[in-house]
Amino acid sequence: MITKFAFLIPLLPLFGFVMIVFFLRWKERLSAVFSIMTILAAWVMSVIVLIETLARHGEAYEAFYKFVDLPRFILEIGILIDPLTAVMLIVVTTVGACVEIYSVGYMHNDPRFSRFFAYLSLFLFSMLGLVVANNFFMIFIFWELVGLTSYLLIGFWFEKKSAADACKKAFITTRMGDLGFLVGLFMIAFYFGTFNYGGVFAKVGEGVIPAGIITAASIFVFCGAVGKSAQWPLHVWLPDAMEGPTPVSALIHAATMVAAGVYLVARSMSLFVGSAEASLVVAIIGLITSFMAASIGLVQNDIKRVLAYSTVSQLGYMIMALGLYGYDTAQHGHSPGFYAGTFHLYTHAFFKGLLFLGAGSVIHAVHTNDIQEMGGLVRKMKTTAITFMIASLSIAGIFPLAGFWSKDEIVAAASHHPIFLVGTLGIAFMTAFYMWRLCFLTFWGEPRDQHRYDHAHESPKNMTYPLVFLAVMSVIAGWVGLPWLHQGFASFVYHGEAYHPHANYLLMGISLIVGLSGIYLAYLMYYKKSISAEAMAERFRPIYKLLYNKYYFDEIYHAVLIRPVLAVADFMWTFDARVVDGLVNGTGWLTIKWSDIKLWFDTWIVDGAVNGSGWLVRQGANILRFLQTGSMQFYALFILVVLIVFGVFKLEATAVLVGWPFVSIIFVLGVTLLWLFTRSAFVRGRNGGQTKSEE
Amino acid sequence: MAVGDVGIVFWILSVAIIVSACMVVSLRNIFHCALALILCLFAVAGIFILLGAEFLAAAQVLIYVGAVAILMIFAIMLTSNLAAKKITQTNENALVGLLVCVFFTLVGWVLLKKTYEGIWSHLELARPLPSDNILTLGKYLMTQYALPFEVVSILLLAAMIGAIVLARKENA
Amino acid sequence: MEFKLPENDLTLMLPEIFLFIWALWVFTFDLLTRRKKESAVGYMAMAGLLITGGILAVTGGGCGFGTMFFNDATAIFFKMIFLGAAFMAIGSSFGITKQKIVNHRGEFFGLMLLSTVGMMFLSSSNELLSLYIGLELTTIPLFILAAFFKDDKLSVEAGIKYFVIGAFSSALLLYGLSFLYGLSGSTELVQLKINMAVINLHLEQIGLILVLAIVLVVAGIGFKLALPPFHQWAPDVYEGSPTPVAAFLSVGSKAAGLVAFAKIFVNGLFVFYGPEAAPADWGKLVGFVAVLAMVIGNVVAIRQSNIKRMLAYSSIAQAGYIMIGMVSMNEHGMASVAYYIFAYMFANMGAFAAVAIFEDKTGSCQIESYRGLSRTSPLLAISLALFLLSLAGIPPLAGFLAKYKVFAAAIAMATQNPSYNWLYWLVGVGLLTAVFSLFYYANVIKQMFFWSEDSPYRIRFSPPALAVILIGVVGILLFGIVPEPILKFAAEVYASFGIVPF
Amino acid sequence: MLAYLVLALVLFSIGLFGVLTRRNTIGILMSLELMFNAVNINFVVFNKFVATSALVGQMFAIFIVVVAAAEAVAGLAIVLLLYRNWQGIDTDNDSVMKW
Amino acid sequence: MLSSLVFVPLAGMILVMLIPKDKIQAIRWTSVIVSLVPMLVSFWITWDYFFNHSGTSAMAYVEGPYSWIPSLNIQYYLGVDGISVPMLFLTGLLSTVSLLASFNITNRVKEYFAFFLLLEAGMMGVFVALDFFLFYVFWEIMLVPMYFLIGVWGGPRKEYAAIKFFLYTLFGSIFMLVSILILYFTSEPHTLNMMALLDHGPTMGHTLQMICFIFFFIAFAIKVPVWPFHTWLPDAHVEAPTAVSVILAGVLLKMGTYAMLRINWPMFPQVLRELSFWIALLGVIAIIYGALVSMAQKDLKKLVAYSSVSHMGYCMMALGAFTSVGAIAGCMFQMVSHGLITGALFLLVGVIYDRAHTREIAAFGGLGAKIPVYTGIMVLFSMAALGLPGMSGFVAEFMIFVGAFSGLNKIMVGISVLGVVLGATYMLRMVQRVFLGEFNMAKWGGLTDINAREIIAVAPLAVLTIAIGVYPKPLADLMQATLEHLVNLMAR
Repeated sequence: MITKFAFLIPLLPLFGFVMIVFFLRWKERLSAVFSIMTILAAWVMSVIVLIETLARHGEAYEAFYKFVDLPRFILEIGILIDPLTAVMLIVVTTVGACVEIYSVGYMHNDPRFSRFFAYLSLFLFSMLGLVVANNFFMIFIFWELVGLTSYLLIGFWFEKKSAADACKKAFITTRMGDLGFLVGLFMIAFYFGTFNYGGVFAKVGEGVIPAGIITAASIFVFCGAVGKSAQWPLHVWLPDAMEGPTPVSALIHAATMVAAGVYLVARSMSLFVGSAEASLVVAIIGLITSFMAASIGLVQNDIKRVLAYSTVSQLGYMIMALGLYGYDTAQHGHSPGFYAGTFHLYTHAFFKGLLFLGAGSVIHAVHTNDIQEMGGLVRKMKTTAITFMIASLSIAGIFPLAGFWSKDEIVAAASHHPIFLVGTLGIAFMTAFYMWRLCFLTFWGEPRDQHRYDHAHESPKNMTYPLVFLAVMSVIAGWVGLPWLHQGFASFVYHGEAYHPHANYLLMGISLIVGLSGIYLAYLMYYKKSISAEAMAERFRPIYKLLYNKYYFDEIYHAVLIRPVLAVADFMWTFDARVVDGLVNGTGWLTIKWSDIKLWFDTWIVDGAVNGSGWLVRQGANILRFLQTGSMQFYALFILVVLIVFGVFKLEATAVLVGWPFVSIIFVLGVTLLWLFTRSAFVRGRNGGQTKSEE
Repeated sequence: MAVGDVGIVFWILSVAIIVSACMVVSLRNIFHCALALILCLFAVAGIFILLGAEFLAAAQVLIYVGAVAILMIFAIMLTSNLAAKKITQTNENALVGLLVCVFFTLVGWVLLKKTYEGIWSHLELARPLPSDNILTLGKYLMTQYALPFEVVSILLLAAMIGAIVLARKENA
Repeated sequence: MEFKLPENDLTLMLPEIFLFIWALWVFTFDLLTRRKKESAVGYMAMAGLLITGGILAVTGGGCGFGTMFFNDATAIFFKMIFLGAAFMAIGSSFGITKQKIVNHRGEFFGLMLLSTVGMMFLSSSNELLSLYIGLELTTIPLFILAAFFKDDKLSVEAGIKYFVIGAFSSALLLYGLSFLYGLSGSTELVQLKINMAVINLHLEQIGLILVLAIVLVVAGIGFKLALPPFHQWAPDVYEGSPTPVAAFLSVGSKAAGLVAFAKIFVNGLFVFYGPEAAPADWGKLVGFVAVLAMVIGNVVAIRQSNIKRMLAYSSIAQAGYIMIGMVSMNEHGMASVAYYIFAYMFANMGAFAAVAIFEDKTGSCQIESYRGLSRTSPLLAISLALFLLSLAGIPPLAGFLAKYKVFAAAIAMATQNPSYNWLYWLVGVGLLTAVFSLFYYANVIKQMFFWSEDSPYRIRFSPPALAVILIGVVGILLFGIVPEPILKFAAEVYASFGIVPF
Repeated sequence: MLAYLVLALVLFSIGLFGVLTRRNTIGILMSLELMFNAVNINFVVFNKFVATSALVGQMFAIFIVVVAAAEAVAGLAIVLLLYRNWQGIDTDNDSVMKW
Repeated sequence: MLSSLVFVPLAGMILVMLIPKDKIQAIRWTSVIVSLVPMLVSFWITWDYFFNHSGTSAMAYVEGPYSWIPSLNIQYYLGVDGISVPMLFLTGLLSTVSLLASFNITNRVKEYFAFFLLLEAGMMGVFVALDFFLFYVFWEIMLVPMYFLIGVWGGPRKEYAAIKFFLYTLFGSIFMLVSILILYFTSEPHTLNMMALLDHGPTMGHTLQMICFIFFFIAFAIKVPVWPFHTWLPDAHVEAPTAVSVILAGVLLKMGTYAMLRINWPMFPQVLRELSFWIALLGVIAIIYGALVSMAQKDLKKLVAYSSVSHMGYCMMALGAFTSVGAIAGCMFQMVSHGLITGALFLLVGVIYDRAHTREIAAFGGLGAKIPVYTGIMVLFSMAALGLPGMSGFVAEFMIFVGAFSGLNKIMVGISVLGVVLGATYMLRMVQRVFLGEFNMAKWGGLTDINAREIIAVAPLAVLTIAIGVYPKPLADLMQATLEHLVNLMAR
């Protein structure tokens, strides 16, 4: 049984990574080939694993070993192969393989060609590891590792300042989400006593965990998904992440990594099912994200950014679906949400990957991201244009493409909740609109930048083949989930009990109409130009500006979060240097000053007494140095005075001399004053003649 | 206070001691001071006799008056110009020093009085000392106190050698 | 009344007698050779000290001359220290006898030996009179030695200052001793202790004049130990007097004062230690003095630019640490004092020797002039650094163990008896100021080591100087790492305070 | 007895005052002698009134006299040096070494 | 066996001092070869301990107790258990690595290497000593060579940094000395044997226990350094030469936490229970504060230095959660991992400093294009420092968090998690500003990539960082019996 060796699936790309970094780095061609070989091998294994899983009727396979083994503290690492995993493996390896092949063409002539493939392999390793993980701890490890590779790949062209900024932003923003995830993990560790999925879910099922804890833990875990899947309010990194090479955007920021959040929610569905509140939060966040991103997508001009917002929007869709499932199930209802979410995750990977690769192909041809500078490219690059439009149809939810089936299920899932239903349909409309706006502006009409148009050309074969393959998948991938199939996707990937979808023709019809109307509006505005886009923009100027500026999220974060943190950091640093360290140095300084006092006084009394103003005030502080006058008789006097003070105070201890301390204090004070007066008088008297400073 | 039994001689000597001592510390002419010191030392010798320490009195006269004071006069003559004595012979500590000393005396007086009342008045035996105390002292010096006696002679030797070394003028 | 010579086993006194005779021989030798032999006199003196040490080792302990001379462990231990200090002081004075003291080498060394004899007598005495005379025999040659650079104003000033303050404090001491005699009717320390206890018991009170006596005696001996507030002469005198003399003052004279202090207080006034003897309890008083010493010594030393003054303040501070051991009246107390002074001898004599060697070559005592010395004279720099680190109490040097013992003594006392909680404060102040002390010690080390430029001076060692430095280094290392023999001896020193002869 | 002791105390204090205030170094020396004498009186008094059995106090006093003489000798020698170096023996002169 | 760890470097120091000072190569290689001995011994001990002794909490390779200074009950007593073995390993490794990295020292080479070997002896001693006095002696012995190493070979403010380090840590040690003495005199019979004192438990009153605990804590906290005792650290780290920074960060800081685990925690369990919250709070403050201050740094080395404050804060938080084996193990992991990672970071900063003669972050930019290998390694360790999974830092932090979450105030731990993000922020800001962005060809055109010797020095650290991150079980197994024993002691 190959499934036993499923742990090799992630390890194969890792092997590729290691080989490239240490041995093949200097041989570009070989690096690429090796990397592709490993991912293809992984793909083959994934297919076999899928078949075996099907053969087992979805029964899970689990294997683990101990990672840390301490008394009362155990961490494990292991693999869990169940239908969800098997499907995700297929998705990741397929898109991965396509992207790698595509990249050979896209990245050629790049000085860091080998490194690109190394990073891709590393990413695939992490992503596959994330997918096969059998517990929360391990998923977190790979969760972070995909973050790392995302960081490396976004910053692949780090000479560009925007790329350098974007990679940092991506990493830190997702880490903010991971923060919550971490806390969720601690709660799981503490309240559930294990990280293992099975163990945790069993505890939830037993009902021994207080509901509040489950809610809190699920929301915290969901924070991770929010970060990774670029959900509101942590969505800001994903559009910026488009600074990376386009294949990266396709693979990581469209098909796989960003879907990890959805995967996480799906994976821990049993947890969410335990808490209606948490699920509702999930659904609401998904809806907000989806709607917000879609609306931003309406007005963007950067081809990749439109796709990025589309991605955010679609992810929000999935999240919403999952959340609704959890909510319904927690209320003992039935919902196709889980099926819808995972199914959409699966189909989305293909068409969104395709969209990005197509966009990459376009960018490769015209060397710009701005759709306002494109136009009419269909004549120059047929394959790209056709595949791109297939994907656009798919994402717009046009029958019978993959997107139609999955989106339809999401609509079905939302159908019990009016607000969600309206939102969902609105989003579907916007999606169709902005995707087709993109298509029309890019491929149809007249070239708006003749120079770029002249230089445009179809991409090489190793780039177009993956496009074609993915286009095919975008069409047929959804057919495994046809509502009329008896043993379809839903009866393979499910949560709880198997779900049997039934065709709701009304909903299908509505969603199809919504999609078509979106396309038609785009057609009117950007192809026929019967409705002026500019006029619309002018008319809804505030809304347009708001959308164009992405609801000002970046600005708000900058003002509310980043700048204060940096200011606090600077303040802390000053505080550290001045106050904390100042205290330490101050002690030393005081000691030295104290030690200085005497010298100070001596120079002062010789010179200053002549000037003679305000000297009494300074005396008090200067006692120590002041005593080392060099006069032996003064020393003797000093001895005597101290002696008497000692004596009197000792005696007072037994009250032999009642009231004498008072007397002696007065006495000592008086003596000191007298001493000062007479001394200064003498000093003044003899200061004329001799100079005896040997300092 | 057990003053009555000390007699008139004590008072005379005391007054002599205190007055001459005050002169020692206050006179301007250092030579006069030395003379007052001699007077004072004589008076102390008288006190010793009153206390039955005849040998000590003799030693006092011989050593102090005969040697130390004379030595000091020599030193004065060697070091200071007797004509130049216009400036005050006390330094800036004078007033303070006076206060301190008076205070010291007062505190000491109180303590002595209390101690006398508490302890010494109970112990005060006032038995006559051995009448042949010169003989006794001599015997002591040859027996129990032979060691300090020897050591003190080493001390004198050391002081002598040192004084010679220091006082000698080097022929450069 | 019976007169008889006390049991006088003169063989016990042999080291002292020999050293005295040898001192005379040194005087004579210098005259016989017409003051021509440059270093032979010095070697002679050193040889004499070595032989004395040998004799001391052979003679062993016992009663020599009643309470006037009693060779117990304390005496032997401290005699070792006196001899060692004198040996190292003489060893480091070959430079000045070559350059400055041309005419009176014999007297210089001889007086040092005589002072040593005085210390030895002092440490053997258990009676106030001989104690006093020993103290004077120690001090009077030192007056002379301090002023030994006869045409150097600083030196003469040091001499007169030391003399006046010394005589003054010895008058104070005597006045105090006279009251001790008056309260007990005896000058023998043990008898004194017993009489006072009996009288106190009998009359149910202490003589209040005892307070004045204690304060006076603390002042008188505090002067020898350079304990604040009786310390002010020390920096001036150390700075002015010839460096080896300053060294001898800082170790020999201090050890002598320590013995005197221990004999009078730890032995004679033992019963007045605790709080129940108030107001005559001297423990807290001395503790307070120790605090003053540590604070003033360490703080003021920080800003000294003259290394001799710096070492003077440092030695004031060290006296403070020693006094912590002194006021800890348990089995660790006196033992720690003994070990401390032993370790201190090596380190401080070594440091002064290094200073003297440097001064001979350069004529400067300014700390700045040590800059870059490690480049040109590594041996001197390293050994001086070691001495200073030992004084600062860095393990594994002997100075650390010394501080450890002292603090251990105090803490042992404090943990055993809650009424001595104030010892914690002593320990606290001691440790804190020990940290401060590192500042000025490290300053010298910094000057020597941290500069990469070469010092303009290149120091050559004369053989005796080298020997002194090596003795110092070996001493602080050896007795820091293998201290057991000395610690055993120090324990006997403690024991000897319990079995005082009658 | 007390009268003697107080006499000694007064004498001591006068000597003290002298030491503290005399400008002339020899004057200081003389004041020191006064202090030693006060101590001597103390010892002799105690010997007579407290510890009569042996003449320890007197003995002590004799030794003090001797030691004081020795001290005076050493001190005067230093005074001579002082005079040679400073052309005067006033205490004002010798405070070069301050801090 | 254990003695050789201490005495071989000592002998090596003497050997180095005997070599004429102009034979620079001989001095360098002699010291490296000498340091190989303790390194290999420590490796062997780790190996052998793992297989033969890790099952029990008893001390292994015990030497002694031999009477050293019998009159003070001071013994020569060495031994190791599961918490000292990793430290020995780290010390042995880092010493050799640092010596290798010290070859660029050209000024006063002989003294440098001699002091370095003395330092190694002291460090080894601290981790093997089982007698309080011996422990204290080793603890102090290190200060002196460290003072010289910073003061002679340091940067522009070396004197200040050196004396500050010296005084500050000495200030801490005196508190320890007081506590040691109190422990000694209150134990019955009086003993300085740590094991015996541990077995007895505290025999003094509550107030005295509190005082002892706090005094020990101050001593160790300064070494760690726990906020607010940390201010010596940036100065010392920044001014010290590269190799010394490595040792400072890699080993010296660990002494504080090691000593807490060995002495402070198990000896005063009652007080610990009362104070654990505050200790953890200090840790949390250090995490956040150190990270924030790091963020504001303009000097690479200072950034790494302050990141140490933050990272050691994790240790303190873990130590606050003393009831959890996981947290304590996390603390140990963090000690090891921080030693490796920060050591490597300092080495790397040294590498760039040797070439560019500046450490100012703003002066660089886009170096990734010019010196890719260096950049790769630096990014690797930056990632390790910010706690990326797959590397040791993550395992440590994760264990600490999980352990602390179960043992401490949940909200506090929740806040401390912010450190993860802040850590990422300052490390990535640094990476971005130094390595990413546009490359200034005119200014840094002559920069050369990391050379083989430097790679060799860093490589073992990288390998171990990843090895522990990927498979931490051996390290955990090595310690588990000891840790359980310790936790039981602390739970008394």
